[in-house]
This record gives sequence, C-alpha cells and structure tokens, in this order.
Amino acid sequence: MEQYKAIIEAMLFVSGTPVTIKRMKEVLEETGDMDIRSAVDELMREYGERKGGVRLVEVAGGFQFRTDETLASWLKKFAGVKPATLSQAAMETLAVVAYRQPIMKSEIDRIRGVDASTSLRSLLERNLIRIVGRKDVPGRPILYGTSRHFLEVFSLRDLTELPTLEELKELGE
Amino acid sequence: MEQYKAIIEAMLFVSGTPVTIKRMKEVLEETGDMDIRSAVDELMREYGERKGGVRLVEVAGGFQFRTDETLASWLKKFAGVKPATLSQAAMETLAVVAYRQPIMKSEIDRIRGVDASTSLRSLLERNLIRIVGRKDVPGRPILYGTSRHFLEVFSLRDLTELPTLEELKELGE
Amino acid sequence: MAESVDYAVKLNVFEGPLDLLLFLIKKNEIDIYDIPIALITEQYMAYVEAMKSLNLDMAGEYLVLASTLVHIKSKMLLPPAEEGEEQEEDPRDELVRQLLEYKAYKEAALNLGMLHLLGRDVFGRDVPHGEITDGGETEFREIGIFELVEVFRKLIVDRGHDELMEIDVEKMSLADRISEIMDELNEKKFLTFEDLMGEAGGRTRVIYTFLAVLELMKLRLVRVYQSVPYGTIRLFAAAGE
Repeated sequence: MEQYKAIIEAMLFVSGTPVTIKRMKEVLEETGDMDIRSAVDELMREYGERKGGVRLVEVAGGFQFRTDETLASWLKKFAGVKPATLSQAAMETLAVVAYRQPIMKSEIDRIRGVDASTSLRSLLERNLIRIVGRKDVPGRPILYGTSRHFLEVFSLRDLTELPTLEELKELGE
Repeated sequence: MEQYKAIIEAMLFVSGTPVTIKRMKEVLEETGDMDIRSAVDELMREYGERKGGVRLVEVAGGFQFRTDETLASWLKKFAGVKPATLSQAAMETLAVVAYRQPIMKSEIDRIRGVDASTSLRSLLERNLIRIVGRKDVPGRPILYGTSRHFLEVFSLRDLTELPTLEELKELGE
Repeated sequence: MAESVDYAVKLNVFEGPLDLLLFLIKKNEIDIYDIPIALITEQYMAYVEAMKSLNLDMAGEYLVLASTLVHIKSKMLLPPAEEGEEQEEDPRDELVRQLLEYKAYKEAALNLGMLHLLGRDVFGRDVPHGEITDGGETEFREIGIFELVEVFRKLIVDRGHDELMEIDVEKMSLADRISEIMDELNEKKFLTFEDLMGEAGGRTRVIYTFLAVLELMKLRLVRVYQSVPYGTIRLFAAAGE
C-alpha cells in the first residue's frame, strides 16, 4: 500500500468523527488533493469489496469508517447499550427544520399545529439543530437550521441528499 | 466474508479497548471458540498482508485494532490539526466574555468562581477574544471582548445575533 | 370505562390536533380534498371530550382546531353562491392546505427515521480517551451558539448570580458598537464625534453610538476633549501609548 494511503486509513481509523479531505491535506502537505481523493475512493472500494464488518462512507462533508448496517443487532448486543431515540414530536420538528431551514419557531409551530419549544430544546441539546441567525423582521426571531452533526447521525453527505418531499411539490412550494 | 467473521471485525472496530475471545463468545453464542479464534487469526493475517494503516494485534489477553507504529509521527500531526473545539472551562469563560463585554478578569473570576487566567490565555491565542482596552482606574485592569474571528466561528453577523436568556427560557428547561 | 381508556391510549400517540385529524381521515377512508366536515367534527369533538373527561393535560391547540372545525361547518351550511356571482372559496381549503403540509412533514420524519442512523444502525469507533488528544485540556466540545448561551445560563442561573440575569439585544448592540469604536481608535489617533455619527447610519445606530461613547467614558476607555464650547468633540483612547 502506498504510504499516504496507509496514513489516510490510519487517520480515518483514529478519528471518531468524519475527516474532511482538507484536514487530510493539512497532514499530508505534499500530497495533492486529487491523490488524496483517489486514495480515499480506493479505500472505500476495498472495504466495500471485502464485505467485512466495516465500511468507509462519505458523510457530513467528510469520510468515516462505520460498521455495516446489517450487523446492528450484534453490535447492540456487544455494546449492551440501548440507542437513544428521538420522540415522534422531535422527529417531526427535525424534519420541518431540515427541509425548511433557515426557519423560525413560529413557522414550525404553525406547520405542526402545536408548540415546538420542547422538541426544539431537545434537538438543540443533542446538537442536531443549531441557531443560524436572526430573521430581519420586527422582533428579529431566531432562525434554526440543521447542524453538521445532523448529517453525521443520519448518514447524509450533505443536505441535497435528504429524501425528496413529494407532497410539497403538489403544494407548489 | 463469513458473517461471524464480519461481526468479530465490527466488534473489534467499535471497541476502543482489547476484546477477549470470551467476550466475543458472549455475543456469538452459537459460534465455537475455535471458529472465533481462527476468524481472528484470519483477520490478523489479512490486515498484516494489506500493509495498510491498521493492524490487528494480540494484546493484554485480547485483540485490538491499532494503527501501524511507523505512522506515529503522522498521527501526532493529525491530532494537532483537530477541528475547533473548546474545553468546558474555555467555553464558560468565552460565554461570560461574550455576554458581559467589555469585562475585566476579576469580574469573570467572580462569575465563574475560579481563576480564569488559563482559559483567557487560550482564548486569546485562538483569537476568539481580544483586549478591548484598559480601564483607566487604579491598576488599569484589562478589559476583554470578543473578536471579529469569534463572530466568524459562530457564524454571527454581529453580537446582536446572540440569543438572549429570555429566548432560551421560552424553549423551556 | 373501557372506551375512555381506549381513547386515552390513542390520545397519547397524537402529536397534535392536525395529527388527530389525519388519523380520523385515514380511519374513515375519507378523501382529504373532500372532507365531510360534519362527520369529522363530531368524531374530533368526541376525542376532545374524552381527553377532557380524563383530565388529560390537553394542549390548547386541540380546542383551537375544534373551533375552526365548527366555524367551517357553519360556513358550509350557508347556501351556495348564486349563479353568475364570483366563485366563493371552499371554506375547507385552508384546512386542507394545512393538513397536506403537515402530512408531508410527518412522512418526511418517517423517511428520516429510515436512514442509517449512527448509534442505531451503524456504529463508529469508540475512540479511547487520549488516543489522539495531545494532553492538556481534557474535555472537548463542539462549538455552537446554543452551547455558548446554555453554558452562560447555567453559570449565572445555577450559581445564583441573579443580578446578572438580564441580557437583551440592546446590551449586545452596545457591546458591538463599543468594540467597533475601539477598533477604529486602535487605527487612528483620535476620532471626532462627527466622524462617529456621520458613519452611524440609521437612527438606532446613532443612539447606540451615543450610548457606546458614554459607556466608554464611564469605563474610562476613552477620553473626550473639546477645545472650545460647541467646538469639535474628539475621542482619544485612554490607554494609548
């Protein structure tokens, strides 16, 4: 294996979070972006072809080793932890924020027909959404958007990878 | 790859510490000790032959994935280019400076109940806060405020975009 | 009563009045574009009454939608517009639009839940402590605005610094202007009051500029001089070399 490819593999391995090409480049100063990218692609292919327990995936603007999704039940048994789940209310609020960001609370309340305070707080605490600014209208309400951690948790490369909202097209929004 | 071998690989991958055969057996109830052991041996051989960035080693009575020792200097460099994170202490000090600026060190110490020297220095080094001036009173204490870089890091247009405590309270506790 | 218990169980799973309404539409196999308002209102009211009788902590939103339904129902009872008159809007239109929008996001939430969730379907490596940290500071956290304000709230509320509670946008505007003026004073030897006001822009900004100058004087960060009465007012950084 070429040395820089081995270094990339090791970096991806020691990092608990996705690693961007930019960050790899900061370490591998003399290796070009294209070479880094193609080494990452090769690693992704190798791990894919092996059909082992680990995959290299592109997520949240970077790359991360993750276990294969078919092994989830075994790993739950191994780790002995119950995964933290989001309530239905929090999931709905998260969906509204994800598709309509940047969005203010009053708009979320209107769409869901209920007050979203509790779910907003829990999503903020879990770092799935973040405060992205204020809207330039009287009262300057806070605007919410999804975080990078959201992409990480939902295995999305970026926001364009969100599943499409069929119904919204009908509404002509 | 046989499924139990993939499960073993995934278990070894997610665990930060060495995993014993006994522990694997607890998860893979129906797989015999010999089969587990030979799957582990195969994984060790595969990772060895690849000559990649990661090795499977036998250590402390168990097995553990580790980065290849020849890559140590690169990984140290990688750790050095960690994305921006802050310690709890620095975060507290930054919050006090952000919301109470311009503020003297003695006032920060009083609010936090501990000496803020170390976190002030690290925040100054990271250019998140800056010295706004010196108060023209005996002792001429330094006054701290947030920097322009602070606004960039937090994606704020200006300080008025910071949420107020009232707004946070509206989200419930 | 057995029936009430049944209601109670179901009520707990509704995420709000729109969710309840969607449930009734589905249960009755109704076309969402042509809702029989009388029937749905009746059933909706039955659920709301059940909630009340069980003293469930019912959100006010359920009652708001109840009155909307009654209102639509009464409007539907009015005779249709005469021939030749302008076509009136169906009183149900707004509600249908709202329902469709909510339904879209409810489905979107389901779709999100079907993605490979980290910690549920896929797992990353549990990086041992200290493996890549270079020592020194122990606990690291990702930086975000919410974390910042939450840390501040915990500091002053939990540690009983009541006198520090208030933070408002005004205070932050002032801090912003103070920091800008000090930046400028770092570059120039002095600033005239006219310079500051001239660049100020909008009315609120003029006020904040004025307040910022007063605050800077109080903090003794600037000295303000005027050579003759009504003459030019100059600001100097007090800590200047």
